[in-house]
Amino acid sequence: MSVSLSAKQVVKRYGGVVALADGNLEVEAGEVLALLGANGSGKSTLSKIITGVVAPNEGQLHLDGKLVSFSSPNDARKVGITAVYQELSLIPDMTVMENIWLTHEPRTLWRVNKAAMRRGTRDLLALFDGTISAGLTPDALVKDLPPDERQIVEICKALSHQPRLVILDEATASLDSQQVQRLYELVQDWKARGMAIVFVSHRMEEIRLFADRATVLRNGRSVGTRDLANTTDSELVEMMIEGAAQLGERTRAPLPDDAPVRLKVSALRGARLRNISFEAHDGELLGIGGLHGQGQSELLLALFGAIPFSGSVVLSGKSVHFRHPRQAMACDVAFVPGDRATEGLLLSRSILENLHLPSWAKFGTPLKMDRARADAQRSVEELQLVAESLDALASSLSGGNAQKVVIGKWLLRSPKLLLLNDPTKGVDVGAKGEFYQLLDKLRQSGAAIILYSSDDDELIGLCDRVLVFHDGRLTAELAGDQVTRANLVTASMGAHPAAQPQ
Amino acid sequence: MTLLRRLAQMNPALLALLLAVVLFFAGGLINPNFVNVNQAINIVRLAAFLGIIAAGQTLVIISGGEGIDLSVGGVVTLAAILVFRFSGGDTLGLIPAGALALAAGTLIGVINGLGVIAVGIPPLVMTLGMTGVIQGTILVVTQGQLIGSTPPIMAQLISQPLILGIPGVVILWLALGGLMWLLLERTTYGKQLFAVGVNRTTARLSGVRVPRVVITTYALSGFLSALAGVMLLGFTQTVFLNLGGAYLFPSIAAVVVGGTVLAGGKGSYWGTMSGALVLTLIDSLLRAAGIEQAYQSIILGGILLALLSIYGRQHRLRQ
Amino acid sequence: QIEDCGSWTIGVSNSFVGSEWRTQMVADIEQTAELFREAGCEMEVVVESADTDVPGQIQQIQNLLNRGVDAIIVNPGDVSGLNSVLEEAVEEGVVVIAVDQEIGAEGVINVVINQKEWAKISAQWVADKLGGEGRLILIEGFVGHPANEARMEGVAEVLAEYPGIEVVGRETGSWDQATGQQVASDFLASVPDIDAIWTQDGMAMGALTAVNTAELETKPIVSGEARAGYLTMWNETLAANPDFESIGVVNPPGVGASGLRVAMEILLGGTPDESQFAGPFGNSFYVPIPYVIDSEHFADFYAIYKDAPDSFTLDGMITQEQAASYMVDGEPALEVATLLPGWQVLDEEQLAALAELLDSLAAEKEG
Amino acid sequence: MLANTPVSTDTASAPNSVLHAVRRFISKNPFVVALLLLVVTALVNRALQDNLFELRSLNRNLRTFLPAIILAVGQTIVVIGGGVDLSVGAMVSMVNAIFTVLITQESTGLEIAGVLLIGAAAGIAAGALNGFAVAYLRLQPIVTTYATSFLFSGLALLILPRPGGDIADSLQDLYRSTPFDIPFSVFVIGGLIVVWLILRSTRWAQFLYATGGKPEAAYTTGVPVNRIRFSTYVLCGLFAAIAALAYTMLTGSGNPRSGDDMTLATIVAVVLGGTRLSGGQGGVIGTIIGVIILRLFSNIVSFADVPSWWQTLVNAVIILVALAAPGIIRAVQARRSGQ
Ligand SMILES: Nc1ncnc2c1ncn2[C@@H]1O[C@H](COP(=O)(O)OP(=O)(O)OP(=O)(O)O)[C@@H](O)[C@H]1O
Ligand SMILES: Nc1ncnc2c1ncn2[C@@H]1O[C@H](COP(=O)(O)OP(=O)(O)OP(=O)(O)O)[C@@H](O)[C@H]1O
Ligand SMILES: [Mg+2]
Ligand SMILES: [Mg+2]
Repeated sequence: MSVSLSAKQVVKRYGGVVALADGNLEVEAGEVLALLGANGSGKSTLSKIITGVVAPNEGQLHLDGKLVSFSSPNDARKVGITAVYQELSLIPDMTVMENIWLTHEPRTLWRVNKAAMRRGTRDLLALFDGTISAGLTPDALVKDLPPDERQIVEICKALSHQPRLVILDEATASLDSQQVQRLYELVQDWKARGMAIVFVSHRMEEIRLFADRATVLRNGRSVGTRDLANTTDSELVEMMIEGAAQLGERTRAPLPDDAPVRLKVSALRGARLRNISFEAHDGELLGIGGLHGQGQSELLLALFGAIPFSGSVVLSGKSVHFRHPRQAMACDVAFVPGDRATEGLLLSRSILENLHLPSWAKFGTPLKMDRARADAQRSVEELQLVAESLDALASSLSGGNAQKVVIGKWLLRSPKLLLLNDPTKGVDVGAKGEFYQLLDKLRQSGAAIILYSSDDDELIGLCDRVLVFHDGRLTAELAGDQVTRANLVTASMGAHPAAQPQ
Repeated sequence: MTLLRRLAQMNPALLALLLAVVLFFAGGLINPNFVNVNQAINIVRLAAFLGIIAAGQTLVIISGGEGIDLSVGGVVTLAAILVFRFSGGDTLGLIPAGALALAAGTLIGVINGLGVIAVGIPPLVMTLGMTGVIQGTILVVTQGQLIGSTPPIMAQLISQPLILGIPGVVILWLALGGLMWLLLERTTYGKQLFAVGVNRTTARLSGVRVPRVVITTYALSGFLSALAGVMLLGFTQTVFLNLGGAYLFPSIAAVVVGGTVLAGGKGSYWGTMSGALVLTLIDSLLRAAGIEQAYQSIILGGILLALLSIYGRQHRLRQ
Repeated sequence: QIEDCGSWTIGVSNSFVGSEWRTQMVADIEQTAELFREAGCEMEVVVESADTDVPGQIQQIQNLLNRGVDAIIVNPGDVSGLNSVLEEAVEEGVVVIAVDQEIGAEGVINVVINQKEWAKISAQWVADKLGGEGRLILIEGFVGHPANEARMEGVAEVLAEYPGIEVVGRETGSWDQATGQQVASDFLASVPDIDAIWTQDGMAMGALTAVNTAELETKPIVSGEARAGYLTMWNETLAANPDFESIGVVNPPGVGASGLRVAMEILLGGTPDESQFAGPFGNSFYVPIPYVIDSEHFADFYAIYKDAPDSFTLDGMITQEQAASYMVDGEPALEVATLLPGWQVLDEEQLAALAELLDSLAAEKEG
Repeated sequence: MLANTPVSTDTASAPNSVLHAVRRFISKNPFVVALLLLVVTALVNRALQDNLFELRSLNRNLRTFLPAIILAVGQTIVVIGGGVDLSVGAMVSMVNAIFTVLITQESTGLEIAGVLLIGAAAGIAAGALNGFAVAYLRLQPIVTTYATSFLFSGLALLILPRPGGDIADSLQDLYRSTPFDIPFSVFVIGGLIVVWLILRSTRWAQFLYATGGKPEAAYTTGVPVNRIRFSTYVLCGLFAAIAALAYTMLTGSGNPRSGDDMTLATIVAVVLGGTRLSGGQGGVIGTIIGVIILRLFSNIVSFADVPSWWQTLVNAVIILVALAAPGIIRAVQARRSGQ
């Protein structure tokens, strides 16, 4: 099994938007090529063109030296090219095994051979043994799975085609560190067997761990390919984002000891949550860590009034029990959800409407649209949002810019308590930097921020304190110097780290 | 082909309006007498009833979640019957009777909304079932004999020329158009309605009380259908058990021809108004052409298909 | 005459409820059954009445059979689709009377008015009013519906005699008033110089509303209908235009009750007189068209019906004697009172006046 | 209320495993709820009507249900695939018109077979037009099929301008027959179920559920989404033709409006049978049960001696309650598990 693929001068336009202006990439059997680029630089578009999902306007694909053109995903798959898509390609109402074997079901005569399918699925899932829950069985419905396990199903689905070339488009975005580690081991194995892998990610350590070379896209153009071994992070970032060097360092003001308590949670219980108690202070950035799906999202949803819970919540000195996000909003609480496409955005509405969705009421009746536009414009500038205009649809934004809209709509309300559910998932380095600065600004204005992140570095670099979750419980509260990678990993496994909080 | 492409990218409401004007003058080719002021006024008047009935339908369809209101026909009939029965045939009686009709329509809408959002019945079957309930209730209450009379003022206000030879209903329709625009584009409710139509999870997590918006929408649909029923009474002067039935599916078609997407979250009432005009014109044109019933039906189907192909298309899977 | 009437279960099958005409038909049957009870019969009437399609009506009839009815009065929703189930009923010894719609099922007897003759009366009136010259619009019911086809055949027969009458527009008004009104106002706006509109049933009221609201120099003649609402509108139109003329030919919902009387004659031992059979299938008793309201008698009828609900159809049904006259021996088996048309909406005084008016009309006809 | 968020609550916790298994079973066999409802309905009906389960009543009932059952089966397939077909009734009218015009009392077996092929071809062609418009022209199903229903009604009226006709008695007799003391319609319904079970086990069914469940993902996976959508409408057209055949055999005649009133009832039956209108889930067996339930409701109304003025209302209310039942049960369950 040997393969080589090259894409040359690929162009894709959506109406007036140029998603890809000059996409180039070469990948060989037995190597992992990282595809890097800021949000909206065209990584996913190029991936989809290579797998036949999107039709390019111009450009060529060469497979093993021969010019090829795919008119459907099937064409690409027939010659051994497949992908793990960023937006996943799973059918929620079908079972895990049905999803994995869709279009190449094992059959006897006309019948789909369920037994063979189940066996094949078990074999694939076994690759991730130890990192997945007992709920992930061949007969589970995909809609019942948490995001990380869906991601794993998507990976198994790609594998089931026994591809020669696989593109992993942010396949690690929803995975926890253990799962990423397992994927790494698998990729090593694939490499050894002569597979070619294209790896898309925004996490630099992962990129260095997985990949050998990196091709960088900027504004839809390939700006170069580098050997990772002799290229520094800042060089790569500079390639991705012009003027990245000036992004500057974050400055973290220390939390004053007498910061008033903004939020006090005691004995909170609910879906997946068991007896959670903690405090958050004004101006504090409180991190939440742990493996995926240990109750972190549920905690944030409960605090925002989106799911039912029991227990006591005291906000700004008042005891509250939110039963609808609206009530939380009235108390200046804001929530940035984890999945922007399905929870954060109105994809087919304009940026303007997305930004003001929580706040229309303050523009009176009839709505004062001039004021709304001016406010939104200011917010767009503040966020450095790259968009055609305020009237552009949210669906036309790249992942990072879309995330800015999701955050922007809450910043417009100047929240006193900001809940963030993995907000930088799939956000590029540049945008992350800007985002961190925003958080700092908010803290300085006295807001309390609770941040759940699947990226340990983010927790370490940003947070004053970190609460670690395991199986719906708080297993550790790490403060200041205790916030280390070792402690985070230990606590996330359910064990108490050596250093106990006071 | 490029012309079609160009057309497809136009604002659907404008496109439908343009089409209506073209159709009207095309009518002159089929029948030279077709193009005159009288006929123009007549068509706008007929379109007004369809357009008013389609107003609630527009809101419900925008609200998404497979939203559709098949009970509009029943509500129209019920409202007309209530006014006919309780107005006592005079102007003063119109006010309480009209209020009763509007209240009944709103109540039915609220029940529809509750069924859809609280009980989770698909809107198509919920509102279809409700139609049966309304019809059954009318039968039980009236026992088939529709007693009452129409206040004369309604004929004057609605079907007869009000100013400059323009019938009152047309003026009312235009006013409704303005109000609907305000409602959809310049109120918090309107913005939330679109949000609910696009993505209910996002809407909820942005503080929108989704059930409330949905129920309000069905209630408004009931209210507007009842209003249409009152207007229709001014047109027909009397009531009968099947009064509103004929308007049901045309009201949906008018919404769609006007560019509102059945999947929800996108649309306008201007579009629906143009759609109502287009459908009424096609109807009148076929009539003017004097074609046999069977062929009329075939041609109508063909024209509708052609209209939908120009701009009723959904995005393709391969991009 | 018989001593003991006995005990009977009568089934009624109606497949369409969205029409006042049908509801009145059912009410007439139930009221007539009451008269039979007063005459000493034990009688149960089982009504199956719902909006349904042909299989649904077949189910209605099967349910009636499953309940062991003695006779079925059916208003068929289809001209032949019910034949086999009704033939099955006949084989089981059930007396089956089809009303309103003639069908050809073996052993079934139709009790109907002659739709063609019914239409000819108003068509003839229009032709006379036009003096044989003019531009005519036809607004018909459902194309393809047997009653509509029969009526339009009658119209065509009349018009064949008047080459000077030009049909300048023909369109379905779907047998409903609002559509009739739309169609008429469309014609009035787009077809110049219309002299007359011939239409039928509920659509007439729509057509007249359209004519009254249209801005026209000379208003066309409109063939009317025999519903109370139309009489009211006729009266209003007269107030504005004393020369207004119209006609209403009664298509009686009481035909169902007439069917019940015929069914009872048969159940009580009568044998249908086949020599009186008429119609396309040779199994119809044509009951008389009760009366015609023309300009001459308008005031009399209006005086009686002016307070009736608009939706009330002027009615009529046969007496037990008339029902018996369709039998071989011709004598009623039972003395059963006559139900006056209008019993639902008229008070006693009005009913008496109506009886008198109908008598004088009948006398006029004879004389 | 947060039904759409991927936050899964308690999917596999131990104490709920029995409940969970039940839920899983119901979600895989959505007709179980309908089946329960059928049992209740049939028992109520039996209490009111002694002879309900006698062969003769059974035969009479089922054969009148059969056209609606077959038609609703076709509708189900379209709905699972993510569409809806409002032209099914008009297709029945059209094919019924064809059968009535071409089959007479004198028709030989061979002629009849030929006509059946013509009818099937007409149904398939009509379905193909729908499928083409929805799948390839990408038009919205509800309005598209509403538009084509005018086409098919017009054709029906053209083929058979007035109702009537009298088809071969042999067909009518076959339809009424009870071979081995089992009503003919039971064989047909059994056949439908067998055909469905066979279809269900094919790759096509996987594609069907994927297409209805999430078309973008299905497309990305390589499912020929357009072809599948097209095929659902073609199959629906074929089933409409078969329904028209059953209708013709039942009534022995034709009517250019015969199917007009059948359309909306098929959708109610599909929902009652546990198939979700938004697609990607459900099945044919539930729909068959759904039609029978609907028809038994009207039987109950009739045998319960509901006064004629009340029949429409009572029937409509029963249907609404039946439609609401699963939702109410779900709400009650949710409340209970919430405590
Ligand atoms: N279907 C579409 N219609 C219009 N524009 C699109 C569409 N898909 C992508 N784009 C645009 O193309 C550009 C490239 O998007 P793409 O998703 O390839 O970026 P990306 O590099 O994968 O970004 P991210 O890191 O955020 O995933 C973006 O500007 C995006 O707005
Ligand atoms: N993903 C997309 N984003 C933006 N515009 C699109 C997209 N897909 C299609 N269009 C535009 O929509 C219009 C019609 O689309 P399309 O090319 O799919 O038609 P088609 O199916 O080829 O038409 P036909 O079959 O009639 O030739 C064109 O103007 C096309 O550019
Ligand atoms: Mg991407
Ligand atoms: Mg094409």
